[in-house]
Amino acid sequence: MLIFEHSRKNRRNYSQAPSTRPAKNNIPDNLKRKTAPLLPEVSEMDTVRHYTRLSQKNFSIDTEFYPLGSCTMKYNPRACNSLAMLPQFLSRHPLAPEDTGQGFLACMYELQEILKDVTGMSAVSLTSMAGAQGELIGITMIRAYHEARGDTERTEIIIPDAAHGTNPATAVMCGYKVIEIPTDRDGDVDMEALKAAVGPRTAGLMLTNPSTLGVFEKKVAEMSRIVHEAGGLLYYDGANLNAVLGKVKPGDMGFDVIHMNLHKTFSTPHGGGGPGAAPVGVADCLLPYLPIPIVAYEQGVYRWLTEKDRPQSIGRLSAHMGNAGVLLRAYIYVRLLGAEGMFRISEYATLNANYLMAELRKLGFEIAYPNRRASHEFIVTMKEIKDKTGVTAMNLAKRLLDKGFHAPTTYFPLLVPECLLIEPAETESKETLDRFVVAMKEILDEIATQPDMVKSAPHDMPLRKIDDVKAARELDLVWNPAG
Amino acid sequence: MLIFEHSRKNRRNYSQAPSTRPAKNNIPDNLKRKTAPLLPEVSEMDTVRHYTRLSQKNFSIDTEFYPLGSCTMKYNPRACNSLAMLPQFLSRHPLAPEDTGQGFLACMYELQEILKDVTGMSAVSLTSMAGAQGELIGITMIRAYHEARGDTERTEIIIPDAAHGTNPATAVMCGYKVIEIPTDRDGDVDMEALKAAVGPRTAGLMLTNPSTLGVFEKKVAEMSRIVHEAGGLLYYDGANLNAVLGKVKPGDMGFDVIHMNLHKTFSTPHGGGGPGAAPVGVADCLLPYLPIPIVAYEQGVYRWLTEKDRPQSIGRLSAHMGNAGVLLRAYIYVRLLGAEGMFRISEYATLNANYLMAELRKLGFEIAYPNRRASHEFIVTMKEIKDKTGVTAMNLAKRLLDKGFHAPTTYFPLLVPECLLIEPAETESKETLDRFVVAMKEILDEIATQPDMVKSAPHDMPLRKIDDVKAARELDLVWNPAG
Amino acid sequence: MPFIPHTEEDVAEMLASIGAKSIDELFDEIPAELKTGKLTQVPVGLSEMEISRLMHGRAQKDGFYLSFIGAGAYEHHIPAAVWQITTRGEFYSSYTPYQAEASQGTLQLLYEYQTMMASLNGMDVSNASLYDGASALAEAALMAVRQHRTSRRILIPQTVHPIYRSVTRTIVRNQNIEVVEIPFDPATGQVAIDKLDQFAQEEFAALVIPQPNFFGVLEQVDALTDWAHGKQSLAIAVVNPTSLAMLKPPGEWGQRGADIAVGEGQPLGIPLSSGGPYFGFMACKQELVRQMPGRIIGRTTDLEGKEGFALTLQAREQHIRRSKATSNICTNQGLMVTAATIYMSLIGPEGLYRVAAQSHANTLALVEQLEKLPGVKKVFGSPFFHEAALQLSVPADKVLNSLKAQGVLGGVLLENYYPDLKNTLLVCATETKTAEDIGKYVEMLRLALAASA
Amino acid sequence: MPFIPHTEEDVAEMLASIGAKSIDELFDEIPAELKTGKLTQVPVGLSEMEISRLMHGRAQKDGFYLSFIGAGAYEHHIPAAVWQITTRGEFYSSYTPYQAEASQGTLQLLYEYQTMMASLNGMDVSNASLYDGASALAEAALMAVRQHRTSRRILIPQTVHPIYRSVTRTIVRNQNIEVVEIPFDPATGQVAIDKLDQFAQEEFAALVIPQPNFFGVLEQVDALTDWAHGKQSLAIAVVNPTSLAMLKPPGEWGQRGADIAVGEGQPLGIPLSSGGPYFGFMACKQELVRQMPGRIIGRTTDLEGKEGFALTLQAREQHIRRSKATSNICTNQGLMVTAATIYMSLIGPEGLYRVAAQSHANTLALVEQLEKLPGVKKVFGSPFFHEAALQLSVPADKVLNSLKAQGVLGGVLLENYYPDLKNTLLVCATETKTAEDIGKYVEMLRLALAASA
Ligand SMILES: Cc1ncc(COP(=O)(O)O)c(C=O)c1O
Ligand SMILES: Cc1ncc(COP(=O)(O)O)c(C=O)c1O
Repeated sequence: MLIFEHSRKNRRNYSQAPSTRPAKNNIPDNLKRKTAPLLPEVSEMDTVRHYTRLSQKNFSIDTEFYPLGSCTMKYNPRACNSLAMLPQFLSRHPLAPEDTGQGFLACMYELQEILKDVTGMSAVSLTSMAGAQGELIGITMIRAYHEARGDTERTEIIIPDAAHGTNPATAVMCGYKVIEIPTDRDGDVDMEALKAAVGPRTAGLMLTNPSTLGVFEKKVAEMSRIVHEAGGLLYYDGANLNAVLGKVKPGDMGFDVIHMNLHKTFSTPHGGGGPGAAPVGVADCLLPYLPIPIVAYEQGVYRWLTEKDRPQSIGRLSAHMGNAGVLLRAYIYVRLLGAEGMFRISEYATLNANYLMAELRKLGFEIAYPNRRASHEFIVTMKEIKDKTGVTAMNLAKRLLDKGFHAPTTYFPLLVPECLLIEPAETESKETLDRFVVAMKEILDEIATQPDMVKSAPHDMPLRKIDDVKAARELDLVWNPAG
Repeated sequence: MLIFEHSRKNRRNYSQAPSTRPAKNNIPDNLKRKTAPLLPEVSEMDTVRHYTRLSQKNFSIDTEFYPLGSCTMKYNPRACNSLAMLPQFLSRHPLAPEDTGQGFLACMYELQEILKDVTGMSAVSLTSMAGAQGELIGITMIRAYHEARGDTERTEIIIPDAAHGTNPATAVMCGYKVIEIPTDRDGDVDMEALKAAVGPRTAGLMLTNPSTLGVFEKKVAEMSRIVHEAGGLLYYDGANLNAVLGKVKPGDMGFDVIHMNLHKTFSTPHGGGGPGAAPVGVADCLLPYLPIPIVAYEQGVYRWLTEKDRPQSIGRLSAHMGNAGVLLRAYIYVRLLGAEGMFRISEYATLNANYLMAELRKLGFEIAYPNRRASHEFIVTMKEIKDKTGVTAMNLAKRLLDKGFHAPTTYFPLLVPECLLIEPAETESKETLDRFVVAMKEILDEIATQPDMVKSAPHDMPLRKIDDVKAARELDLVWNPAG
Repeated sequence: MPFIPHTEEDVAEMLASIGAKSIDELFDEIPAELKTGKLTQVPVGLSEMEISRLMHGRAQKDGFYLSFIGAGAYEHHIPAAVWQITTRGEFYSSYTPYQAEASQGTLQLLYEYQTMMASLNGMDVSNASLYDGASALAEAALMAVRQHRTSRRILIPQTVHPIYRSVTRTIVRNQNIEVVEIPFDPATGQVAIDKLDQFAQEEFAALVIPQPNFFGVLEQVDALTDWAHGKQSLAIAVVNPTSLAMLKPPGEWGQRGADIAVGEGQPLGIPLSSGGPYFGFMACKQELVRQMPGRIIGRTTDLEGKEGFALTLQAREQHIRRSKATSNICTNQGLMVTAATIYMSLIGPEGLYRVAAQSHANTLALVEQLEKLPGVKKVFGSPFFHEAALQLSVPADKVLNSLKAQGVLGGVLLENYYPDLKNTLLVCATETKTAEDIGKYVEMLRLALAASA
Repeated sequence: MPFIPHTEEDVAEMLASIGAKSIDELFDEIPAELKTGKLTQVPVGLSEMEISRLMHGRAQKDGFYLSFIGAGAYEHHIPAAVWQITTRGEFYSSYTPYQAEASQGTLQLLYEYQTMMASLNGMDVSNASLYDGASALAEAALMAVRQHRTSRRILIPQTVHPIYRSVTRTIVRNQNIEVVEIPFDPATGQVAIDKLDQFAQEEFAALVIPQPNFFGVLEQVDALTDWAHGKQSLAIAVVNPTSLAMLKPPGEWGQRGADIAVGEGQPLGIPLSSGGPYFGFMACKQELVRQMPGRIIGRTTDLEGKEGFALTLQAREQHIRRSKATSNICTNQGLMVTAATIYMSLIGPEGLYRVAAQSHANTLALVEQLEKLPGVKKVFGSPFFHEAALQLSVPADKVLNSLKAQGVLGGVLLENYYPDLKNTLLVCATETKTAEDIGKYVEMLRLALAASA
C-alpha cells in the first residue's frame, strides 16, 4: 500500500505544525498557490508504521551479508551516526560565523590532513558529494591545468574498458572525448594500446587501481611514465582504495589527482543510494586549482579558504562545503581505527576476498582472472554455466536473495561476460563467508538438478522477479489519485 | 540462530572496551573468578545484525495494529523517546545534588500536579515502577492506615472475579486474604455479594473501573458507600484510565487510592514487557503514608521529600525514585496533548471500541455484554462458535497473526468463556479498524468452510504454532554450549 | 487532536454504525453526578517543536558534570549500537510476548539474556528481570521464606545498600517477615563475622551477602555462604554484574554456592537517568526455579519442530495463578534487558573483564593519590572493588559543594546513611575516567581542603 | 582490530585455504618499490568511549545559537520520527536499490517521494535526487542545453543564489556553455524586467527563474516564464520547497508553466548540519523525462502481477550508457530523500502550508519591528517570503558581532556576495522563532545600534 492510500482528506498531525494559520499573509494573489499539493494526510502513527514496515523490506548491511562488488559494503559503526548527529552539529547553520564552529572545523581540518597522509597527496578538498562529483572535480582541474599552460589541444581522456561508467560519463561532462583502451587477458591494461593511445591530444588517463576487475595494475608506474611523458595527467579513481589502504599510496604511484569514496573505504553509510562524500586529493601541480572551500588552521583558529585565498581555484561545487555530516562520520571512523586500523582494512578485505575466491573456485565456479590475486574483490563468470544450462548470472543473483544474501554486482565490469563481482569487505566473519559458500554450493546443485527453479528465482522474497521491462515501457513514475 | 552460535573464541570488539587489561589489580586470589562467563564473542556488526533481525520478528505498535485488551497499545510518540533521552537527562546520576537536576525535577513536579488533577486525588507519588507495584504500594498504605488506627482485625481484601491477576496476587503479597465476589449478567459487580462480603474484617476493595469486562461500573458510588461504611478503603486499579480520562475522576468516585499505568494511558512504550511507571495517588486519609521520594517545590527550588519530611511514609519501593525516564516520557506526552487532549483520549478510545464492537456484532460475533456500551474495550466470546465448530478463541487469535494483526487478549477475564478482549485505542484510524473487520470476516468464513485450517493457524508466520506444553515440560531456560 | 487520526467524516460514519448521536452519548452509562471533567492543572497542549524547546532548555539547565559518584549506580561507557537497536520500534513498542509466534524477537533475546545472566552469576537459571536491584532483593527474601517454610526471618548485613534494606523491609513487612540486621566491623568495613555468633542459635530463612558491599569492600563470601548453609538458611547474593567479570560468581561461593543471586542490572548498558528505568536481575539454582518470581522464557519447538521460544512456567505467575502466584509482578523492565543483552553481546567476556578491571584500577589510582593528601584517610582496610570510603578532616559537605562549583561531583556523603561515618565520602572512578580526570579531582580536592583548613 | 572479526585461528584457516603463508603474501602483486605504507598524520586509534568524549567536547564548544540566518538553508522544526526512522539500519545501511526484490522499501519510498515532489512543483515527474540545490541548477542548465540543441547559453539573474551561480559556472564551463547574468532592479530586488530587452535578439537555451529569489523577494514569475517561452528558451525554476505550499508552483507559471524545477530540499526535514548532506530536487515536464539526470523509480509488477517498484529509464544513466549518459551522477542523496519523504508525510499539505505561512508571518513581524528602529531600512520594496534584506546605518559586521556575543546570529552580510549592498543584513525568522525570540532580536539590535551610534 502506498502512503497516499492511507491518506484521508483533512486528517492532520496537530503536533507537527503551527497550531493555526497565521493571520498575516501579504503574498500577492497572483503568486499564490490555488490547489494543495498531493502530500498524504496521514496520522503520525500511520506514517511511522508505514515507513517502519517499508524499511523491513530492504536488505542492508545491518541485516544481511551484502557482497556487492565495487560498493564496499562494510559495517557502518553506529557511533559514527550518533556522534555526527549531536544536536550542536545538527543545528549549526552553514553560514554561521567560523568562530561558532571551531569544534566542527577542527574535525574537518584533521580529516584533510589524514586523507593527505593516507593518499600521499599534497592537499585535499572535502567539497565533493560523491565519487562522480570527485571525478568531475578532478577532470575539471586537469582541464584548468592544461588551460593555464596554454595547452589547449588536449581534448582526450584515456579510460580502460574495465572502468566504472562514471569515468567516461565524467570525461564527456567535462567536454572531453573518451578514448577507451582494452584490458589484456590477465586483467591488466593493454600497454601497447595505451602507448598507441597517448599523444599530444591526451589530457589525462583515468585509472582505478586495483581495477574494477579486482586486480592490482602492476605496471602502474610505467603507465604513469607513459602518460606523463605525453604531457597528460593521471587520475586515480579511489573507489577501490579499500584494497590498498596503508599498503601503497596513490601519490607514490604517480597519480596527480584522486577522489576517494568515503562512503566506501571510510564506512559512511550508503543510505539506500547516498549521500556520499568523495574528497579530492592533488599533487603539487594541481594545487592551485583545488575547489573551495578548504579548511585552514592559522594562529590557533580554523577558517575556510575561499575565492580570495585561492584565486585559481576551479571554484565551488556545492552551495556550502559538501556533505559535512558524511565527512564527520568518516572522521570519527578514522579516529576509531587509527593508523593501525588503516592497514588492517586492506589486509582483511584482501584476505576475505582471496579466501572466498579460493572457496568458490573449489566448488567449481570459474574465476575470471584465475592467475591473479584478488584485491578486495574478484570476479566469477557464469559464462560456461550459462552456455550449458541457460542459468545466468542474474538468475544466480536472484536465487541468492532467496537464501538471505544480497547478490554480488552483476554484469559489471562489462568486459567479463555473465560476471559476478564479489566484494566481501573486511568486516565479515569467516563463518558468514562459509555460509555464503554453502549457499553458492546449494545453488550449483540446484542448477544441476532443477535449473528452471533457479531461472525463475526469487521464490522466497515478498515479491517474485520484478518486471523492469514493463517499468520502462509503461512509465509510471508518480502516483495518480485518479488511478 | 542464537547469538552464542555466532561466537568464536577470542573474537573481540576492540572499540568497546579499554584497550588493555590494566596492570593494577589487587583482588585477592580467593575472590577472583576462574572461568570466563558465557557471554558471546561476536563482532559489533554481527551483534547489530543479529538483534536488528531479531527485532524484525516482533509485532509491535510501530508495525501492526495491536488490539490487546487491557494493555492500551496506543502510539508511543517518537518525540517522547528522543526528548527523554537528551544526553543531560541520561547522564545524570540519581544521587547527584538536587541543584544539578532542577530541570529534571521541574518535570517530575509538574507531572505530579498534572496526575493529581487528572485523578482528583490529593497527592501523588511517582515511585512505582509498574501497575503491580502500584497496587502493592496502595494496599500497603491501606494496611498502614488501619494499623495507625489500631484497627488490626482487618485481614481481607475484596476483589471482583473479573479483576486482573495482579489484584489478588498483590493482596496476598501484602498479607491479606482475598475475598472474590462475582459479576452479574450485565458485567457489574453483584451488589448483594458485595454487601454480604463486607464487614469488620474488610480492609478494602480493589476495583477496576471501567472493569476488565470493558464496561463502566455504574454503581460505583454505592459500592464506595458500602465499603466505607464497613470501615474499608477503596482501591482504584487505574489500568483502564484511558477509558475515562477527563470524563470522571477516580477521586470523585470515592476512591482512596489509585495507581495509573503511565505505560498505558500516558503512552510510554511497553518495550516488550516494560519498563512501566505507575504513580500512586491518594485521598487525604492516606496522605501521610505515601511512599517517598516525592518532589516538593519550595521557594523556587525543587527538592525530594524523604523519610525526614514524611515520617509516616510506608517508605521506599525502589533504590532511587522509580523509572525516571518513563516518567519523563509521560510528562512530555501530557504536555503535547494538553488539557483538551486528555478528554480526547477517552472520547476517541471509546468511539473506536464501540465502533469496532458494532461492526463485529454485525458480522455475527457474539458480544459478551451486548446490552452495555463498550468502554475503551469490549469482549467477544467464541463460546458458541467453539461449541459448534471446535474453533477456539486461541485459534482465531493465531489466525489473526497470519493476517498481519496482533491478536486481542485471549482467555482474560477468566469469567467469560473463550473470550477475546479487544482494545483498539484512540490512535488507530477508521481504515485500520475496517481492515481488521475484514480480516475477522474472512476468518469467520474460513471457520465455516475450512475450520481445520483455522485450528492449525498460524500458517504465514515464520514459525507455526509454538509448543508451550513442551516448553514447560522439557525446561530449557539457558543455552548450553555442550548442546 | 494530536495522535488522533479521526476526520469529522470518520466520526460521523462511526457514530452512524454504532447508532449514537454523539461521542458524548457513548458515556451515558457514567452517572451524571460523577462527571466532572474539569482539568485545571494540565496546561494547554504544545506542539512537538514547543515541547522540544522546553525539554532542551531543561536539559541544558541540568548540564554535565564530571562525576565520581557510584553507590549503586555506575557510569559506564555504553556502545552507541545498544540504544540505537533497543529503541527500534519493534522492541520499543511491543507488549509482553504473550503471542509467542508474533514475538520471537523479544523471546529469543530474553532466552539469550537468561543464559548470559545465569552464567555471569554462576547459576543454573535466571528470570527475565524484576523492577530494580532493591526490589529484586525483596523478592529474593520472599522467595527464601517460601522455600524455607519454617522461618520468617531474614538476616541482612548493614553493609548491604541502605536503600535496598529499606525497600526490602517495606515489602516483606506486610507478610510479617522480620529483617534482622548484622553490624559491620568498623575497621574492615565487612560483615562482622564474629558478630554472627550471636545468631548461631536462631533460625533464618536466609542470609543476604553483598559483594562488593555498599562501601565497595569485598566480603568474605565463602565463609558467609557456608555459615548460612550450615544453619539450613539460604544464601542470597547481592552482586554488581560488572564486578562478576573479575570476582568469583555467587554460584561458586563456599562449598555449595549461593542459592539466589540478585542485583542491579544498570551497569550493563543502562544510562544513569536520574535513577531509572534500570532493571533487577535474579538468578538461582535449578531446584528453586519454580519459586522464582517474574517471567521466564523457555526454548521449545513449533508444530513442525523448528526452534522457537515461549513464556514458560507461567503457573508461577499472577495472570494464571492469581492469589497463589509467586509474586504480583506483571510488567517488568523488558526494554532494559534488551539493552543489557545487546551490551553484553557487544562487550563480550573479555570486554566486561576490562571494564571491571579498568574501573577498579582507576578507583585504586584515585584512592592512592587522594590518600596522599593531608586530611584524607581511607576508612576501611579491606580490599575493595571500584569504590571506596574516604574520611576528610574537614566538613565534607562543604568540600563537595566547592568541587561541584567546578563541575565535579565528588562522591556521596556516607553520613546520610551511616550517622557514625562523619565527613566520609564514598568515591568511585569507573573506566570512563581518564588519568587527567583523576588528576583534576585530586587537585581540586587538595585546593578545597587547603581552603577549608 | 576494531570492526574486524577475525580470530587468529580464522586467519590461519583462511590462509591455508588460499595457500598463502601470510596476509602480506596476498599483496605480492604490488611492486615492492611502491609499497610505502607509512602513516604519520593518522593518530592512534581511539575506543568508542574516547572518541565519544572528544566529539561531545567539540560539539559543546560549538554550542547553540538563536539564529536568524537563512540564505539558502533554513531552520525548521523536524519531527522526531523523521530521523528515528531514517536511521533504521535497513534504510541507513543499504545500497542503491539495484536488486529490486531486495530493496522494495527504498524503492517504494522513492516512488512516493517522486509523487510528492512532482506535485509540490506542479510538474509531471521528478527524479530521486541530485547532490544539492546548487548542483541541481547546473544539471538543469546542462539538461536545457541538451534539449535546446542550438544554443549553449543560459540566462541567470543575479537574484539567483550567488553560490548556485558560481557552481553552475564551474560545471557548465567545461562544456563551453556560457552563463549570462541579468542584473536586478535595486529598488525592487527583482529581475530587472526592462533589462531583458537587451537579450531580446539573442538565443538562449534557458532562463533561470528563482522564486523566492536570494533576497527573499518574489519574482514576477509569470512574465519571466512567458518571456522565456516566447524566445523558445526553456524556463528553469529554482524554488524553495517550503514556499511551494503557499506559492504558485513552477508548473503553473505563465501560460505553459516552467519546464524544469530544481531546488534545495534541505527545508524538508534535513538538519542544517553546517551545510550538508542536503539534497537537490529536480522535477520536469513529461516530455523532458529522458533528458533528466539521476535515478528514477517506476511502478511495475512482479512475475505474478503483484505491485512492485524498480529503477527505470536506466538508459539515461552512466552505468548503462557510460559516455552517452545524461549525467555522471551515481550515488545521490538517498537517505536525505528518505527523511524528506517521511517529513512530508508527517506534516501533510496543511502542515507544510502552516510552516510556510508561519515562517512568512514571523519574518514579516521581525521586519516590521526592526524597521521601526532608527537606522534600519528595508532595502527592497517588493513582497517577500520569509526572508528580507535590511540596511543598517552603522557597520553591520560590528553589529553582528555584538549580537553573536549575546548568543544571537543576526543574519548574513549581503556585501559578501553583492559588494554594492553595504551594511545590509539578510534576515530570516522561520516558524521556529517565537514572539519572544523576535523581541529579543529587536531589543538587541536596538542596543547594538545605539552603541554604534
Ligand atoms: C570504481 C568506481 N568509480 C566511481 C564510482 C562512483 O562513485 P559515486 O557513486 O560515489 O558517484 C563508483 C561507485 O559506484 C565506483 O565503484
Ligand atoms: C487491569 C490491570 N491491572 C493491573 C495491571 C498490572 O499492571 P503492570 O503490568 O504494569 O504491573 C494490568 C496490566 O496488565 C491491568 O491490565
